[in-house]
Amino acid sequence: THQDTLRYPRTFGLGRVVSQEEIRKLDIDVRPDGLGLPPGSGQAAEGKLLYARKCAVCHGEGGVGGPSGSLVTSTTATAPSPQRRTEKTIGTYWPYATTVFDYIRRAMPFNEPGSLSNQEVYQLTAYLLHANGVIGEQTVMDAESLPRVVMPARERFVSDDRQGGPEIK
Amino acid sequence: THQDTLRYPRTFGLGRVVSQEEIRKLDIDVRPDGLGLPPGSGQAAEGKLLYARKCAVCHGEGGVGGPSGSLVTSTTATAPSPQRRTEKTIGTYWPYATTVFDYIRRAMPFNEPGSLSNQEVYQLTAYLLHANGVIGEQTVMDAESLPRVVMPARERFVSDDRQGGPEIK
Amino acid sequence: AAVVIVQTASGKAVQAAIPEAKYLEDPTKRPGVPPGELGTRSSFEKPLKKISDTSSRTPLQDLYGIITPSDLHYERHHNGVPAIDPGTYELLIHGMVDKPMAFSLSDLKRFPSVSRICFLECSGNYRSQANGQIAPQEICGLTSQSEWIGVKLSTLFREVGVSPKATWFLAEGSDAAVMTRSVPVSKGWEDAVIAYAQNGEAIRPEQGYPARLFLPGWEGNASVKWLRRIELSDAPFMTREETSKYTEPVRDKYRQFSFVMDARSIITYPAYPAQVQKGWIEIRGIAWSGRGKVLQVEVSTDAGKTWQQAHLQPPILDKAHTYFRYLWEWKGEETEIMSRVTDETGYLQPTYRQLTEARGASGGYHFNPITAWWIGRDGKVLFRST
Amino acid sequence: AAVVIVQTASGKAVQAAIPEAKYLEDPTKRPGVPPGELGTRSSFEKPLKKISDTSSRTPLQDLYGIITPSDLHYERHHNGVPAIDPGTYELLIHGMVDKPMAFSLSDLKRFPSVSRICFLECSGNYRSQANGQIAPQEICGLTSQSEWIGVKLSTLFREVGVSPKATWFLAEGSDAAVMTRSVPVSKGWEDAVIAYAQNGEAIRPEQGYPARLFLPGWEGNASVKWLRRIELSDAPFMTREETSKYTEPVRDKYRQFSFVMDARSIITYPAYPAQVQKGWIEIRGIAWSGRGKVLQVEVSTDAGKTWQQAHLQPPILDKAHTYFRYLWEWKGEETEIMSRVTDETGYLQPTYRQLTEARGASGGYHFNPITAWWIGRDGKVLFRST
Ligand code: HEC
Ligand code: HEC
Ligand SMILES: [Ca+2]
Ligand SMILES: [Ca+2]
Ligand SMILES: [Ca+2]
Ligand SMILES: [Ca+2]
Ligand SMILES: [Ca+2]
Ligand SMILES: [Ca+2]
Ligand SMILES: [Co+2]
Ligand SMILES: [Co+2]
Repeated sequence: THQDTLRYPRTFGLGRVVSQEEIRKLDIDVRPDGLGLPPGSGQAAEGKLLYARKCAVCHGEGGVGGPSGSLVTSTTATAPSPQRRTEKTIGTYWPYATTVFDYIRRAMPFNEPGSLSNQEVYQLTAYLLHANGVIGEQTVMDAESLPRVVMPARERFVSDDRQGGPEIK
Repeated sequence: THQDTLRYPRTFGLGRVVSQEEIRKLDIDVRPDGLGLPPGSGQAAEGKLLYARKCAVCHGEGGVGGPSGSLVTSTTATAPSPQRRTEKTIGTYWPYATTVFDYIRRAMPFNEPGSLSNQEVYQLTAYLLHANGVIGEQTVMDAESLPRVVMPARERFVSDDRQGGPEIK
Repeated sequence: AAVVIVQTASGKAVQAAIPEAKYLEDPTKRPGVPPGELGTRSSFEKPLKKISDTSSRTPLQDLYGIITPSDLHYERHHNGVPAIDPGTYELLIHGMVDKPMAFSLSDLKRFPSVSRICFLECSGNYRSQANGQIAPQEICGLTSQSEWIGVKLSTLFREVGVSPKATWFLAEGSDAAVMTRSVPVSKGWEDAVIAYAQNGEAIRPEQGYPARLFLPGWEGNASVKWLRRIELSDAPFMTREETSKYTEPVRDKYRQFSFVMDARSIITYPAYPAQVQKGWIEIRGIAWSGRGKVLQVEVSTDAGKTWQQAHLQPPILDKAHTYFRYLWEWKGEETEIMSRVTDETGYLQPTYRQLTEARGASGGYHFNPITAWWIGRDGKVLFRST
Repeated sequence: AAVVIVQTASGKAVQAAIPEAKYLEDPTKRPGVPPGELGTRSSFEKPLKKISDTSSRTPLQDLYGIITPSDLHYERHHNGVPAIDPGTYELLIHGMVDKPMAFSLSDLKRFPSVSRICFLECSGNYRSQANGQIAPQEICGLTSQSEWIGVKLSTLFREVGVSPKATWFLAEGSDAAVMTRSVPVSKGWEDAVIAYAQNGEAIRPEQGYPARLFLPGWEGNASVKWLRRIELSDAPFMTREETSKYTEPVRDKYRQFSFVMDARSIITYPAYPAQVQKGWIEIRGIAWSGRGKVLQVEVSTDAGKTWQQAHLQPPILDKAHTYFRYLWEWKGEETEIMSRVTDETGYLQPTYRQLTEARGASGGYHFNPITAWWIGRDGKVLFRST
């Protein structure tokens, strides 16, 4: 198959070049360094209202419990409600705050993905970070501040270093 | 995979031994030497009537023409009816007369396979061999005589002797 | 008509209410269809076999790679597909054996098994058309490839104690044609399989459910489907299929028992009815031989004047369709492209002219000529005989 | 309920009038179903995936050989199967490239192609059950194998001019989860494929129609389905899937980007819910490794005290399910049978205990322990942890 690549022309002349404007429409990802964060900002109080309206039905009141699992670290983990994944909440298992923004914007609410405005996503992000005890109630989340939030779980994440061979790891 | 076979036990103890009586029910084939031919006999005249009733609709009146192709060598091959495979009839292309019996018994009539009695099959075989000019009108076809019929095409059949390699043959 | 976009049974309820246009507009904005017990084919894809009264042909021009989806495997049968109850099914082996025996389907499955990816081809697999408007499916769509799984016939031969004097066996189906073929016992000892599975699951009804004979590399008809009986013998039975049919005129003789499928290749892209554009084209196709592995495939883009090596896509398996590819820059000139295979015995796929000259016949079974595709200045692709 | 024996659409008219019992009685006495445009599955065979809200599992215990029928390929998705119009579909490649470009499906198909038979496995592929009543499908049915065909991602990388400084790329799907994963660029240059075909035909909707990323040997989730966008970057994106999910606790750490699937094997016969009889049993199963080829599979029939070499069924392909078989005479004693694979890097599949000790965790992603089958005196087969 190497031989094939060697015979390849410089270009096959297929596909089309796309403009930055076109790219912008699809380019919704956010990196830990903040690349990709849109304008806008939000605080926990605004997010709390939104959360109660759009999220609590699946993720529980205050982010604890709910059929789709907790999002918030809970000290009442022994409560009888179906609190799936209480040990793996944003507060205990998420290494980057930017991921909260990125994921909510692309995938939530589950039944209406892609329906939130950037402003709403900032608000919900602020709410969930605050509820998890990561930021203060008044802290404003925006393209500047969000990448600077240090998450509790961050230091526990390591990259796989296995290379095959006999070792069980 | 050889290694497997070496480790095989003498028997796997699967399957069941069957009696000759059971075998007889399925063992319907007929070999060129007559092995497998059942008791019974037939002549062309009887077969002619049967043929008209059960076969002519598909293979044409007298075995020529018909939607499923001629069975009888025809001197009127240029007739306008759809005479498919006129060049490959029983008279010109079949090397063994026993095959006529075997095939009709197992597969014809096409819409009611397996419905003919052995007697009927002998009669139809006699009719088709006679119509193709291979046997006389009065010749009786039975387990003795049928294997002795020498077919015109017999000498033209050769076994494939190709073994691979560059030759185009 | 609106395209049906509901893709799994369990998803029907979910999606039925949503108008199609809305749905296709932005699939990221609406939950999709939940997981199902059986996957589906996209409603935008409709690969179909081409049927006649007695056969259906694999749409080679629509396929990629070497596995044929089981529901697109070609069919050739002589009085339809029978329905057979696997619970009462038995395979009888008798004749020149120590112990005539019957094996149930579950017996067959309990024996040591074997699996191989292998083509199956009908020996009647060639057609042409004067106006060139003929697709690979119609030219030679009576070939398909599956992974076949079953018990080696040799394992059953040991079990029943086949006589050393047995030289042929009769294989008989339980279809309405009660299909029968005589097969040399040597093939039974060598690599014949009683196959009960195909591409992972039970053999499909059209391919012989619940069990069939499978003779690697040999003409499809001899791999008797819906197998009910094997009789060991010291002579061939001269059934109608191996005398009146599946024999071919060669000069003044009729050639019989020409079991092995000769090497063949065909370019499946570009091919009629595709229309190509100027620029780089990856010529793709399949090549195979009943005599072993494909050694090489050559492609000509100048009507057979010069030939170049095509790339063979691994795995290159014994008696198996092998995928080949050749990168070509088409500058828009009228030309003919074609492929020819060489198998590991050194056999080189002949032209139509070479074949008809060698046999003194212009068709019949086991006809495997090089097929050419004429390409017009407008990119139209038409079949051309060689 | 009467079994439906009508087996092809076109045959319905033919057979509908015949009472079933009559039909099955002697299939040689009545014409069968004529050829059809699409083949059928026998009405006696009902292999099904086992579904949950977010997945469906391949019925490994019902299958033979190495190819998974496409409609039995496991599913795992995060918000359902989207419906995508192949006519408007485009794959965008941008970020650290010379020329951001979009490729239509027909563009992708026109590039040089590549094909390989390869497993795809979800990294969450392990479950156990205390009472032992759990079939291979439920234990590790989140693995399947297909022939995948597409264009090498490296070919597209050359076309857009990927910057030498790019180290990661984001792959994004157009499902309702807008699934995203970060993948090292080196994998893109090495063997990543943008696949548009599976087992001969277009990829099925459940597997990413019309095109998906395919990363040979890597955890299924990273092979993003319904791929719409690739962004080249100099850092990973740390998406939710590669942080909150698809990471596993290892002692006091969370292991991330553990892409490669460790070697695993499982005996698929005999396995719960089968019941065996005394005598010869062919132990069968599949073994594979994301790190290369299967080197050997060993089988123990005495609860792990001694191990014997199983036979590997060719072809033994790179990063592919490999079928193994071991012939065993069961004399009726209570015992445990199990298999363990060694891959070509020398990695030997661990026991459950070894794994939990090494990781300090009793589950999580990438959990590939040896699974044992306890066999009772009555022939009952139950799962046992190792
Ligand atoms: C209809 C149910 C539903 C609603 C409403 C919903 N979610 Fe979710 N959410 C889910 C499900 C199901 C998942 C898991 C998805 C998966 O794993 O693929 C999830 C996952 C998440 C996660 C990731 C959890 C983790 O630990 O990985 C976050 C964060 C989240 N939702 C936030 C929200 C927010 C914010 C809202 C409201 C704007 C919301 N969800 C509304 C069902 C819902
Ligand atoms: C309903 C249509 C039909 C009827 C009725 C019918 N046949 Fe046929 N016959 C066929 C077809 C179709 C074939 C070809 C089958 C095949 O090739 O598999 C055939 C083939 C044959 C052949 C083999 C021809 C060859 O050259 O190979 C013989 C002999 C034959 N029929 C004899 C008979 C006889 C005798 C009867 C009456 C008892 C009969 N047929 C009734 C349709 C019919
Ligand atoms: Ca284009
Ligand atoms: Ca971006
Ligand atoms: Ca038995
Ligand atoms: Ca006999
Ligand atoms: Ca056939
Ligand atoms: Ca997956
Ligand atoms: Co032949
Ligand atoms: Co992982």
